[in-house]
Amino acid sequence: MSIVFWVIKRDLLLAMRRKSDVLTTLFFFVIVTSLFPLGVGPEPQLLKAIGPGVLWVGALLATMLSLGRMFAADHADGTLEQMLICPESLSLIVLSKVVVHWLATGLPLVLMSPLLGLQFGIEGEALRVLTLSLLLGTPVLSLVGAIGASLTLGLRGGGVLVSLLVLPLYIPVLIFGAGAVDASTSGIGAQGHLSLLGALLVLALLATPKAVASALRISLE
Amino acid sequence: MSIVFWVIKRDLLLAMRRKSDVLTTLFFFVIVTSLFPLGVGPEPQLLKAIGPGVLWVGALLATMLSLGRMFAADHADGTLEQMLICPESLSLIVLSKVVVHWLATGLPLVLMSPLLGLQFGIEGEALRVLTLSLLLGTPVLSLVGAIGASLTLGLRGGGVLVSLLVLPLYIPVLIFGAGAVDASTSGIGAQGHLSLLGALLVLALLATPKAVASALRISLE
Amino acid sequence: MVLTAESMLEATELACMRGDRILFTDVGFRLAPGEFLHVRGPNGSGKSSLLRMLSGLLLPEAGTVTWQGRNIKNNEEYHRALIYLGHLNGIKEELSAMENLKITCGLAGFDVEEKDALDAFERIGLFGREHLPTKVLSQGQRRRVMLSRLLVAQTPLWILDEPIVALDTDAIGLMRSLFELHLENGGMLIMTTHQELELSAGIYKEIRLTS
Amino acid sequence: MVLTAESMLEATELACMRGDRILFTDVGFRLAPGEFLHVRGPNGSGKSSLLRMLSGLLLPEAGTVTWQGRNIKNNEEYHRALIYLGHLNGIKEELSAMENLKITCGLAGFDVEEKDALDAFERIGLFGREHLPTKVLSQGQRRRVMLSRLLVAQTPLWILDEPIVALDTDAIGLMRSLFELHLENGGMLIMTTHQELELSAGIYKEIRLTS
Amino acid sequence: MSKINWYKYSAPVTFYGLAGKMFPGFAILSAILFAIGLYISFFVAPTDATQGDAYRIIFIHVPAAWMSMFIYVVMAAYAGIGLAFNTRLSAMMAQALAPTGALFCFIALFTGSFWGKPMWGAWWVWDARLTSQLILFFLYVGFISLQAAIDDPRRSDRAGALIALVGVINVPIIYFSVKWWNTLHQGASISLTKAPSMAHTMLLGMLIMALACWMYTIAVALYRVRLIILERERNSTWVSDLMKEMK
Amino acid sequence: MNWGSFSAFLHMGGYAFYVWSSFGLSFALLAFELVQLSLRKRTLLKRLGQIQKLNEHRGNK
Ligand code: HEM
Ligand SMILES: Nc1ncnc2c1ncn2[C@@H]1O[C@H](COP(=O)(O)OP(=O)(O)OP(=O)(O)O)[C@@H](O)[C@H]1O
Ligand SMILES: Nc1ncnc2c1ncn2[C@@H]1O[C@H](COP(=O)(O)OP(=O)(O)OP(=O)(O)O)[C@@H](O)[C@H]1O
Ligand SMILES: [Mg+2]
Ligand SMILES: [Mg+2]
Repeated sequence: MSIVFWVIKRDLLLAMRRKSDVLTTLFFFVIVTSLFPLGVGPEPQLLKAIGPGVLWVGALLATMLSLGRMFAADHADGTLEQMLICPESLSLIVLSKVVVHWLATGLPLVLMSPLLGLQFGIEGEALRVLTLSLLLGTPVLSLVGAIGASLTLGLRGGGVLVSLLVLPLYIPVLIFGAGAVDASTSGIGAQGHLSLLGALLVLALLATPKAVASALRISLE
Repeated sequence: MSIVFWVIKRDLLLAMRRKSDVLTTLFFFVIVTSLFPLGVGPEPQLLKAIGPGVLWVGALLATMLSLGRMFAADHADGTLEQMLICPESLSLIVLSKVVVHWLATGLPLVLMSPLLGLQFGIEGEALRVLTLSLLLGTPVLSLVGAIGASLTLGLRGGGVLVSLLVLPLYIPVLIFGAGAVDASTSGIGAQGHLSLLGALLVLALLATPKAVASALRISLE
Repeated sequence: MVLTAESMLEATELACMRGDRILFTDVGFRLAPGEFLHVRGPNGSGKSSLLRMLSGLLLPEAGTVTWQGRNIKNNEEYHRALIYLGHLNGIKEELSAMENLKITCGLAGFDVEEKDALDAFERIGLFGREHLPTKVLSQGQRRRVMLSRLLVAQTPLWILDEPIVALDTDAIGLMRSLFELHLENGGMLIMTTHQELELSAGIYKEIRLTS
Repeated sequence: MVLTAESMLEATELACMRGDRILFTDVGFRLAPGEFLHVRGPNGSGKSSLLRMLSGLLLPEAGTVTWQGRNIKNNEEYHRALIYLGHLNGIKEELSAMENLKITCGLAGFDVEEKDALDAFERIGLFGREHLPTKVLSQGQRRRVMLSRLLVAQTPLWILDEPIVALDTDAIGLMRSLFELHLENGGMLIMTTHQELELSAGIYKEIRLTS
Repeated sequence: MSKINWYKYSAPVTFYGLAGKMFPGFAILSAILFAIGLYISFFVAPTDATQGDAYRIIFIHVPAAWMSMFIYVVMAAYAGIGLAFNTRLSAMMAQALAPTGALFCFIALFTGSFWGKPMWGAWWVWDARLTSQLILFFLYVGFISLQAAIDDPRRSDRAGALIALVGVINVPIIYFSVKWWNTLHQGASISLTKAPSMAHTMLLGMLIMALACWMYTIAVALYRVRLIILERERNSTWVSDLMKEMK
Repeated sequence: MNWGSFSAFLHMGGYAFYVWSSFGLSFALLAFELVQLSLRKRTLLKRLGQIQKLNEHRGNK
C-alpha cells in the first residue's frame, strides 16, 4: 500500500515543481473557449447555444494534450523501468499515477468551468449541470487516456497516435457530457445523462488500470 | 546559401521520418473540427454559422501546438548548439526552418480545409474564401510562432509560455481570417480582409527571422 | 544440471534477438552469494540486453532465468531482492538528490531516514549539493545521485550496467570498496564495464559476449 | 603576454560562476598547432563548463578567448575551424548513422561523399549498421556515430568533452590513433576524460581544475 | 542456435503454403460474384419509385458498411486470440485484415456521401449512423497506425491486440451513445430515408455483392498474410530455401 | 432490362455523377489495394533476394 503513497507524493511533488505543466492544460482550456467568441462572432444567442459544447470539447482537447506527459518523462529517464521491476502491483501504481494526473489536469478544469460558462451566458441550473458533468467526465478521460498514453510510449510521433487511439473512446463521454446540459435546458432533465456518465466512470475505474499495466509491460519490452 | 539547402533537406527528411509529427497537427485539426458537431449538436443551421470560426480556431490551435516542435528536438540533442556555432547566417537558417514548419503543418491544414468545410455545410464561394484566407494566414502563424518558440526554448513549461506569448499576436490573424468568410457570405466581399492578411504576411516575413535568431542566441546562453 | 543449494540466480540457455539480428544464444550461468559476474564484450554485443533480461525487463527469446529455483517472471520476491541500474539515470531532473533518493527507495518498498541519506551523500561526495535540483549537477554528479541508492539499500542482488561511466578516480575507488563490501557480506553483483575494475573480494566469474 | 605567431587559441583569465558557486577563476592558456590540452579535475569541477566557454556557448564571467588574435564572439572563422562535441550526442534518434553524419557535416559547411562516410563507418566499427535508426544502437555505438564526424572533418581545432565514455577498448585504441594523427598534422585538441589516455604525439599541456 | 524453440515458428510456415493454395479459389469466386452482383444491381433491379436510379448506390454502400463492421469484429477476435495464447499467426491475420476493413469503411463513408448529396441535399449530416461509421474509421486508422509505428513485431502485435480489444468493447457504447445523442436532439428535418419495402431483387443483389466482398476480403487477407509471414521470417532457413527454389 | 439505350444507362436517370462516382471510386480503391499488394510483394522479393545474396557471400567466406 505504501507504494501508492510514494507514487502520489512523488507525482504531486513533480507537478508542483513543474507548475507550468499544470498551467498549460488549464490555460489551453481557457484559450480554446475564449477564442471561440472571437471566431464565430458575438451574438449572445449563438454563443449560449454552443457554450456547453465548446467547454466540453475544450476540456477533452486539454486532457488529450496532457496525456503525453502522463508516462513520457518516467519513460525517458528510466523511472518506469524501475516501477516495472518493483515488487508491488503495477495496476496500483498506474491507478495512483492516473489519480495525480486528474488532480493536476482534470480538477483545475472543473473548477474553472463555471467561470468560463458564465462567459457564454450559461447560468443557474445549466451551469450546475455543466460543472457536475465535467466532474464526472474528466476522470474517465484521464483513465481512458492512460491506455493510449501507455501504448504509444516511446513511439515516433506518439502525439498523433494517442489522439487517434483515445479519440473514439472519448466520444461517448463527450456526447453524454455536453448532452447533459442540453437535456437540462430543454427540460428533459439531466439525470439520465449524468447517471450514464457515472456508469462510464465506474467501468473505467474497474477496467483501465489492468489494461494500462499490460500496455506498459508491452511497451517496455 | 548551401546551408539553406541542408537545413531544408534535413528538416524535410525528419518530417518524412517522423511523419506522425506532421500528421499530429493535421489530425488535431480534423479532430477539433469534427468534435464540435458532437459537442454542440447536429443542427445544420447552427453548424453552418459557426463553421468558419471553428475551422480558423482549429487551425490556430493546431499551429500553436506544433510550435513546441520547431526547435525543441534540435535543442535537446545539441543540434541547435551546432547551428549557433556554424559559420553561416542564423537568420537564414531560421527562415529555412520556418518554411519547412509551414510546409509540414500549415499547408496540410489548408489542403484539408475544403473537406472539413463541407462537413459544416460551407460551400461555393464561402468555401473558396475560407481556403484562401487560411493559405494567407497560416504562414503568418508559423512565422510569428517561431518567435515564441525560440524565446521559451528549454524553459520549464515552455508550452504555456509559448501560448501566452503568441496568442495576442495571433488574434488579429484570427479575426481577419474568420471575418473574411463572414464578409463574403454577407455580401460585403472578402477583398479587404484578404488584403490585410497579405500585408500581415509580408510584414512577418521581413521582421521575424532576425528576431528569432537573436532570441535563439539568448536562449542558448 | 543439478541446482546446488547455494546458487541463487540461474540462467539457462538464454537467447536474444534484436531486430533481425541474433545477438547471443546459449548463455547460461549460476550465481551464488559472494559471487561477482562480469559481463564483457565489445560495443553492441548485447551486454545491456542481457542485463535487462536478467532483471525481467526483456523477455528472452529462448531460455529461462530462475531465482531460488522459481522463474523470475511475476516473481515478487525476486524484485524485492534486486536493484537494477541501467544506462538511464532514473532520476528526475527537477527534484533534488535527496528527494530522488527518498522516492526511489520508497518505490522500491523501504523508507530512508533523512540522516542515512545525508550520510550516503557525504560518502559519495555530494555533500552540499543534496538540495540542488539534479539538472544543474555535472555529468558525474548525476551518476553519483543514482548510485547513492546502493549505499542505503539492503538487497542481495545488484545488476549494474556500466556504473562507473563518467565518474572520476576518487568516486571509482569508492565504488570499488562498496562492491567489495557487498560481496563480502554475501551479496551478488552482475556488472558490465569497459574500464578495468579489479575487485579484491568475492568470487570472480565472467561471461564474454562476441559481436 | 605577447602573442606568439604560433599560438592560435588563447584564453586569458577566464572565470566561471554557476548558481552562487564560483567554479574557477583565472584560467588561461595558449594553444598552438600540434598541441593537446587535457582539462582535468574531479566531477563537478567545471570541465564541461570550461569547454562550453571555449566553444562560445557560454559567456565567461570574466576574461576573454581569442582565435588568431580576434575574440571568438561572432567570429565566423573560428566556428569554421572548430568541432565541439559535448555530453549530448547531437544525433537524431530517428535518422540513421549515415543521414546523421551527412547532415551534421552539411550544416558545418562541407559535403561528405557517400563513399567517405562508408569508409568512416567501417573504420569506426559501425559497418552494417549505417542504415539502422540510431535509437536501436547500443550506447557505445551511438557514441561512435557522433565521433565518426572526426574521421571526415578537416578542421584544425577539436574540443571534446569525455569523448571515450562508453567505448570499448578497440574503439578507444582507434580514437587514440586518430588523435595522434590529428596532432601530427598540426591539429589542436582540447579534451576532458576521466579514463587514462596517453597520446604518443603532439605536445601535452594540462589544466587542472579543483572543486 | 538450435536451442531456440523453433516449434512456435512452425505454424506460419505451414500456413504460408496453405494460404498460397487457397488464395486463387477465393479470388476467382469473388470476381464471379462481383460480376453477378453488378449485373443484378444495374440490369435486373428496377428503378426505385421515389429515389430514381440514385438508389443503386445501395448495392455497394450497404455491403461495404456491413463488411467494415464484420471485419472489425473478426480482426479483434484474431488479435485477442493472439494476445491470449501467444500465437503469432492470429496476430498476423489481424494485421492482414485491418487495411481491407478500413478500406470498406472508407467506401461506405463516401458512397454514403454521394448518396446523401442527391437525396438530402448535403454531403454530410451529423446523423447517428454516419457519425458512428466515421468513428469506426478512426478506430481502424488508430489500429493500423499503432502497428505501423512499432518496429518490433512482437510489441506491435501485442499493442495492436490490446487496442483492438478495447475498441471492440467500445463500438456498441459508441453506437448507442451517438444514437441517443442524435435522436434526442434532432428535429424531423433529416433522417436516413430507409428504402421503402426492400424489393426482392434488391435484397438479392445486396446479398450477392456482400458475398463477393467477403470473398474479396478473404483472398486479399490471405495474400497479405503471406507477405507478412515472409517479411517477418526473412532470416529463417525456410525462407532462404524458398528463395533458392524460386531461382 | 431497365435501359432503353446505352446513353440512358450512362445517364442513370440524372444521377450519373453520383452513381458512377460511387461505383467507380469504390472499385478503383479495391483495384488500388490489389496493385499496392503486388508492388509490396515485388519489393519484398527483391529484398529477400538481396539477403539471400548476402548470406551466400558470407557463407563463401
Ligand atoms: C456518409 C454517409 C453514410 C454513411 C456513413 C452510412 C453508413 C451506413 C451504415 C454503417 C450502414 C449499415 C447499417 C446496418 O446494417 O445496420 C448503412 C446502411 C444503409 N444505408 Fe447508409 N450511410 C450513409 C448514407 C446513406 C444515405 C445517403 C442513404 C440513403 C439515402 C443510405 C441508406 C442506407 C440504407 C438503405 C442502408 C441499409 C439499411 C439496413 O440494412 O438497415 N445511407 N449505412
Ligand atoms: N532493430 C534492430 N535491428 C538490428 N540490430 C539491432 C536492432 N535493435 C538493436 N540492435 C542491435 O542490438 C545491439 C544492442 O546491444 P546492447 O545495447 O545490448 O549492446 P551492449 O553490449 O550493451 O553495447 P555497449 O557496450 O555499446 O553498451 C546493438 O548491436 C544494436 O545494433
Ligand atoms: N545553479 C547552481 N547552483 C549551484 N551549483 C551549480 C549550479 N549550476 C551548476 N552548478 C555546479 O556547477 C558544476 C558544473 O560543472 P561541470 O558540468 O562543468 O563539471 P565537470 O567538471 O564537467 O564534471 P563531470 O566530470 O562530472 O562532467 C557542478 O559542480 C554543479 O554542481
Ligand atoms: Mg550497453
Ligand atoms: Mg562534464
